[in-house]
Amino acid sequence: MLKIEAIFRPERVNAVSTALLDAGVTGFHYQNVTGQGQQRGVEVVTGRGGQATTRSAVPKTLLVTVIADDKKDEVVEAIVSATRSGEIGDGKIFITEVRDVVRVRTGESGADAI
Amino acid sequence: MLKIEAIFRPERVNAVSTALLDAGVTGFHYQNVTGQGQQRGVEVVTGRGGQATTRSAVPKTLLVTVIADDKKDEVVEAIVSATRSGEIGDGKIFITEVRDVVRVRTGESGADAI
Amino acid sequence: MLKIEAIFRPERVNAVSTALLDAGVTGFHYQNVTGQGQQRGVEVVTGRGGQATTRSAVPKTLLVTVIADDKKDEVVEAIVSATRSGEIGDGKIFITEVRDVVRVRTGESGADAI
Amino acid sequence: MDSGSIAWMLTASALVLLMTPGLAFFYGGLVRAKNVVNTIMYSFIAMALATVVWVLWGYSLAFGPGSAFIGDLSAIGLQGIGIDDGEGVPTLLFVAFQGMFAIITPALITGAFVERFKFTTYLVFLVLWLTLVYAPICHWVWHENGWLWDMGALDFAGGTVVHINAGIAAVAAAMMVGKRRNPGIEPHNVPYVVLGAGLLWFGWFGFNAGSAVAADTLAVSAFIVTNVAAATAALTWGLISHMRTGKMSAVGVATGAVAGLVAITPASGFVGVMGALAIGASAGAICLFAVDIIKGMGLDDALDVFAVHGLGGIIGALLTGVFAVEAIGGTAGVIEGNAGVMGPQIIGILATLGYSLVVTMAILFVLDKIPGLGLRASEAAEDQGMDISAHGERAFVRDGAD
Amino acid sequence: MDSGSIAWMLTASALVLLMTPGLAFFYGGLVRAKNVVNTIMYSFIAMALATVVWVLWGYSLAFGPGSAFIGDLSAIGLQGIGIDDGEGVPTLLFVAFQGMFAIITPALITGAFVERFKFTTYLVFLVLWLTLVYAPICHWVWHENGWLWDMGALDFAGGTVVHINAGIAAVAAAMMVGKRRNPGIEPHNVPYVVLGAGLLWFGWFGFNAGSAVAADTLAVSAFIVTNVAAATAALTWGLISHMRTGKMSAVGVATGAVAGLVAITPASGFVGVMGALAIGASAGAICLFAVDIIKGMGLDDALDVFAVHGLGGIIGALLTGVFAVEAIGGTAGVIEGNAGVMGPQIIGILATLGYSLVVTMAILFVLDKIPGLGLRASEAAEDQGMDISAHGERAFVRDGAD
Amino acid sequence: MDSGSIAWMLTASALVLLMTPGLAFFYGGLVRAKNVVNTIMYSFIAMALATVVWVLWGYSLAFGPGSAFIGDLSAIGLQGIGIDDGEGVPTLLFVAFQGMFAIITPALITGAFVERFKFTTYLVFLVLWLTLVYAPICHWVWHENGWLWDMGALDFAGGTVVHINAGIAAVAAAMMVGKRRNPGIEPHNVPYVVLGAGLLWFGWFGFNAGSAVAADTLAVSAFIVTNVAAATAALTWGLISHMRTGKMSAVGVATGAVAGLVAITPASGFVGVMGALAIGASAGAICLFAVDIIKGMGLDDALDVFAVHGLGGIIGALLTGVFAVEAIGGTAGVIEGNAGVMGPQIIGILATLGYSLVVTMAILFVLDKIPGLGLRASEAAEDQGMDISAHGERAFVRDGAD
Ligand SMILES: Nc1ncnc2c1ncn2[C@@H]1O[C@H](COP(=O)(O)OP(=O)(O)O)[C@@H](O)[C@H]1O
Ligand SMILES: Nc1ncnc2c1ncn2[C@@H]1O[C@H](COP(=O)(O)OP(=O)(O)O)[C@@H](O)[C@H]1O
Ligand SMILES: Nc1ncnc2c1ncn2[C@@H]1O[C@H](COP(=O)(O)OP(=O)(O)O)[C@@H](O)[C@H]1O
Repeated sequence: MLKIEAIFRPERVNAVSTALLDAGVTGFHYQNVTGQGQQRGVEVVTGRGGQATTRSAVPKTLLVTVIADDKKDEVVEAIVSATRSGEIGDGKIFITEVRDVVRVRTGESGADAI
Repeated sequence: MLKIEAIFRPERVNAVSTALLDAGVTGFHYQNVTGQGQQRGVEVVTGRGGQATTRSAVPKTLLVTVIADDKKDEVVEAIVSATRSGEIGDGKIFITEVRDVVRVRTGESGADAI
Repeated sequence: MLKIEAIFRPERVNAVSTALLDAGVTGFHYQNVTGQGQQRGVEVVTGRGGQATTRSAVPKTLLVTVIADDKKDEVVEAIVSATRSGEIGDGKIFITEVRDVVRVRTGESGADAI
Repeated sequence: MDSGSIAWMLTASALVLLMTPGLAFFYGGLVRAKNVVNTIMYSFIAMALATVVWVLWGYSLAFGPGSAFIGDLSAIGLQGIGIDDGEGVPTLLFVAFQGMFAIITPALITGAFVERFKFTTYLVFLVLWLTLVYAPICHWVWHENGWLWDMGALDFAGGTVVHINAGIAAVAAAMMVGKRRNPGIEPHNVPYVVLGAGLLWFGWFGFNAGSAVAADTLAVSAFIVTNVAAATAALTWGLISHMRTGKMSAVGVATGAVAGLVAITPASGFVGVMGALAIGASAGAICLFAVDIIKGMGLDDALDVFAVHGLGGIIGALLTGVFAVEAIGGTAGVIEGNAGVMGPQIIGILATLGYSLVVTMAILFVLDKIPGLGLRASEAAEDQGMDISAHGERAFVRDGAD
Repeated sequence: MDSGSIAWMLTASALVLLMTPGLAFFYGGLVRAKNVVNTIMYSFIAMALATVVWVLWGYSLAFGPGSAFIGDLSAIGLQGIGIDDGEGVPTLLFVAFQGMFAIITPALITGAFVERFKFTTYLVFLVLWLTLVYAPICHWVWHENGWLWDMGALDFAGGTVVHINAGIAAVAAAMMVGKRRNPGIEPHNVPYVVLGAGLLWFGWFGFNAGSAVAADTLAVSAFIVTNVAAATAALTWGLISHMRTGKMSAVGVATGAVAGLVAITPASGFVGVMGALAIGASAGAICLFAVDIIKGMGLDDALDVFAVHGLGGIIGALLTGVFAVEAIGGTAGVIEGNAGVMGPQIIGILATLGYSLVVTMAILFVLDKIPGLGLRASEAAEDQGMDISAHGERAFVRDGAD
Repeated sequence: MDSGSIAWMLTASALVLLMTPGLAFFYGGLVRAKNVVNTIMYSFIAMALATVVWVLWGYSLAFGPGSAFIGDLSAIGLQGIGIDDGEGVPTLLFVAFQGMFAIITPALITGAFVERFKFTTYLVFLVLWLTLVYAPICHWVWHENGWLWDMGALDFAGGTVVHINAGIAAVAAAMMVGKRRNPGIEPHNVPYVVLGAGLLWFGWFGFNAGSAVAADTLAVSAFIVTNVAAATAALTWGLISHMRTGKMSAVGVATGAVAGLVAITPASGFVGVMGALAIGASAGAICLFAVDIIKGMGLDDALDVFAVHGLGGIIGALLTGVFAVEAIGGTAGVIEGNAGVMGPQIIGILATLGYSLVVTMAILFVLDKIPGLGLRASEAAEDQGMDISAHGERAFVRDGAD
């Protein structure tokens, strides 16, 4: 079982949701984070409007879904296609192994619980 | 060392906190996320009150605690018993391995730092 | 590749950002969480000002960065030095293995994508 | 007709209307984030529903000549009130001004049962309560035929009619609806609480100084004592809060201001600045301690409506009798040697407490039995939050999708 | 000069000014979090820009004697208006009061194009629209030389001049600027919506009762019918919302209140309380259904400006003719047997709809072609949110760094 | 007594009271989320504390006959002021109106030292500052015995007494309390800033037009020039902001409006609409550049109190002399050929700057030395945020537990 963590532009969250559901993912969760990477950041106005400065940390959305190992490529592909714009700041996907999963409602665990 | 990530209904967070402390967990952190799973979602009113639609993504709480390997069953059990209602949407628990832990204050690492 | 998750006092986030960039990290993201550990918590006023109680869960910041294996010590050191006050509540660093990374913009994966 | 008085009473009516959105935010900030829309709507819908009730039959029941106990249906639908009727100010302006009081009084009660009361039942409750509780008490106190008016009970701007009445109805409601399953310990939005208190303070000038029903020296006196009592009570509450906890709670200071405003309400046309200082200090101190005592009694009057409005109103009604200055409102108080003023004050308080408690409980008892109504939202609705369950709305949407 | 009337008109002018921050929050709460600053600024900047336009040439074009179609430049920069000029109230006070209307009218339009309109273009649009659309229609309806005034069209406080005008301009704008790329489904902040509605309701007393331009019985009548129509429409909307969805949307109730306020605007000096009940109920029901119908037509009038203001204004203008009471405003309506009043009402509506639609589209057409302007923010700006892209600001900063 | 003037002055007093909650949100939105409750409370508690000081001894010191430099204790506790005293409007109404100025002036100062000043010390500071700085300067300028009044210095509504005074006291406070450890770069809540600015603008009509102390043509003139100056300054600031950064900062536009309101304050009873346009444009441009210059000087006047209020007040005081129109306020200015008016204006500015700077610094110096007081919150308190450390409250609670 794998945990896929994807960080991307907030306005893409609906597209990602749809793509994941299409790819047969059973569930996911997401939240707003502040991200910093190669993207130069966003220009914000300071000094009450008199000056502008670049804020390197920008709003991003972090989405997490746990999937079966064999779904990895499909899911990564789904996320990439829903988030790629080709501009710096598109985001990254991190993949880690999950040892176990438990579904609270039923007590099922392992692959059945995904 | 294991990382336990539990996603559950927001109103259960106090019950989970208490259960974890009772189970001897040393610390945890939690945050609000938006989650989507088998739960049909919540009905929201749109069109200024004229229509209702189902929003599939619902507010959930994600709680993370890092524990020693041998505490796994106890902790999972604590979370399950504090969050299970038997209805769809109760949530899931994901378990991953942690390679190392560092306590900032003391510089301790490994199991001592948990 | 390693995922470094650091939890620390919110007012340290700028110091941590700077330290990480100095340490050559390529990116990171952070968010507000509520944390509970050994720290006794903060005193909050209740009963409309008539009484005070201790709220054990306190605001913390959780920062995540994915790095190459060989950067581990440098990055941990950078975070520790930016967050240590010596008081209870300084926070913890959790280190987990990452199986793969994908950069959405280019499709690169593995170490190149970090 | 005096255009200056019309100008002031138009303004005062608008100010009192604004108190209800103020209350919505004052209460709304105190609950948890998942119940803020519901809490706000308890107040906001009163602006709609109480206004309709008021012009259809409420005004007539309250201010129609009727008997010593209730008005009549002579002015139903405001029939027979011409645009030029009235002395000093047009009757229609008095109708409008008083209508704003009929809005905020039931809205005050809602603080007792937030986070769990069924919204549709609330709508029915509001109509019945205005008709069966508010209108009669209003008639007793403010109509020249009313038995309390006749007895000489002093209530310049609504200490009994509005605050004691709402405060004891809140007790009835808290008892009938029961405790919250899982009450929070911190308000979800302190700035909203202060915003609400600010709007209430601002609007209260209309409430009290408007109760002179003229732009005259009595209105001015009511204005300044209102400000002084609010200030003194806020300060008293803040200082005691600081002494007890080492911190000066903003919610405490805001609540203190409201307690002071409540207490000066019946007194505002009768007492001077020194009386206002005393009334403010008393309300600030007593209501603060009452909050804890009542919580200790196990009654889940969630937002302390009785401690602040009920008790604040009682303090004000009693101290009106103590500090009344003949040169101001035409009636001397105990300090000026007229102990006789206390009797009607006490009778007024007791009558309001008794009548409102009993009739409010009876209304709720009946509503609880009616199929399809019932007092309490389902457990699932309460857990999920009343915003989603009763209104289909989340107060704050800030996830990725915005 | 009458000091009471001055007092009321000063107050009324301040109240109408406050409506624009109210609108800013009403609209601001409805959009997504990444566009709230921009939405608020569309309104707030109108307080600055429209005021300057108004005193420089807007007032003169609207209220200078001129012809039947437009004023003239005789009072440019308010020249020639002395501090003591005027009867009843000073002319300068009428200028100030009317200036507040010139602020809110273009601000109303912005609800149609939020989340995507280019901010700099909006500034130019506002100046042109006030000059070419607002000032002439204002002159037609409210100047004694205006052709609609002359014909006897009744518009007490701006049903045509403000609401129909803004509503149809919103249609023009929504058509010209096109749909949002990715509209949200939930408002980002419901408390802001209710706060805004509360401030609007409060300020609207100045709008309608101030349109009597005196502290007299007509102002009082306008005050009370305003309150009744707002209440009735809010209630109607809320109840229908509850019947349709099983939940009473707070946004719905707030919108209903606004629809009621819109509809009573032209009628407020002509109808009585019963008329107000009917107008409120009609507006609450019809505008609610219109929201869905218009959405179904594929027009992205984002915040339903036409359904609420355009249609609400039309309902109000028509029902003014139906329910006008001679004893109140001097003109009998259809119910009192004077069917002749409907002709001018209908002509006034059609003329406003036609003129405003065509000229607004023409202005936007030209602005779209001007290099450096253009109507639409870039796709990147729209995706990122207008707050960062147009103002360099995030509404809410609450990450670790605060 | 004139009921119209009473009506207006009651309203104006309420409006000025509302400015302080407005300021609380204007300032509160600008700080970081962990300090918003504290920032709001600096203002809100002034409504309580300053009111008590004012009625106990502040009014007497400011407006008792006394000498050329300070009033006396003849009206301590408002003794001797009867309900019917006064001409035009009751004396008690003047007391109430002026009391609102005594609330907002110290609240303005707090913008300098937010996010680090010790709250309990602030309470003591407020009492001393009102007594030792505000009351004397108020007496100099607005009492007929005051030496600046006597010299003919013009300050219609408080350019020197309120704004220059608070602005320079802010400099003293920023110097004495030192820089923040870790200032943020973005306001935490832009809508709060705009809400605050909206309420300030609205309330300022009471501040300036109320300073006519009557519902007369002078009040009307003050009303309209207030609106024009606010609008012009907001627009000027916004346009320069846009030229410099390519984006029109909402915080900038809101600040510009406040700068314009400040600058027109002393002038509002003396200048016409053209003067107001010039004053607004000057304040909008100069204050904007001053913000950067003062930041560059290393003074951590956190919310730019001197740049906006100090400098805005100076600009206003000087341009009052330039643009005064005899037909409006009875005094001709430089443009009408009366250069002599400038002397007293300059002396008034300098005297206020000097006296307030020195005495404010002296008060803070002493408070810093008193055991248990001290100016600065602990480093831990500052890091954690003043909301938790001084008030035991978090502004926004939205984690799982709500
Ligand atoms: N090594 C990393 N660890 C954690 N998050 C990262 C890392 N690198 C990038 N990110 C996240 O991904 C976002 C996009 O990265 P960025 O470098 O700006 O663009 P791109 O992925 O297109 O090269 C960043 O804002 C940051 O939140
Ligand atoms: N595969 C998954 N990966 C990540 N989160 C998941 C996954 N499946 C479910 N979740 C989370 O768990 C929550 C509950 O899941 P759901 O399927 O609705 O109910 P249940 O767990 O009772 O079957 C979801 O809202 C979602 O946030
Ligand atoms: N085992 C754990 N799992 C997850 N988070 C933890 C754990 N222990 C501590 N934390 C987080 O670290 C924060 C600091 O921990 P605490 O025990 O208070 O202080 P210290 O790290 O100085 O001993 C806590 O608020 C909590 O958020």
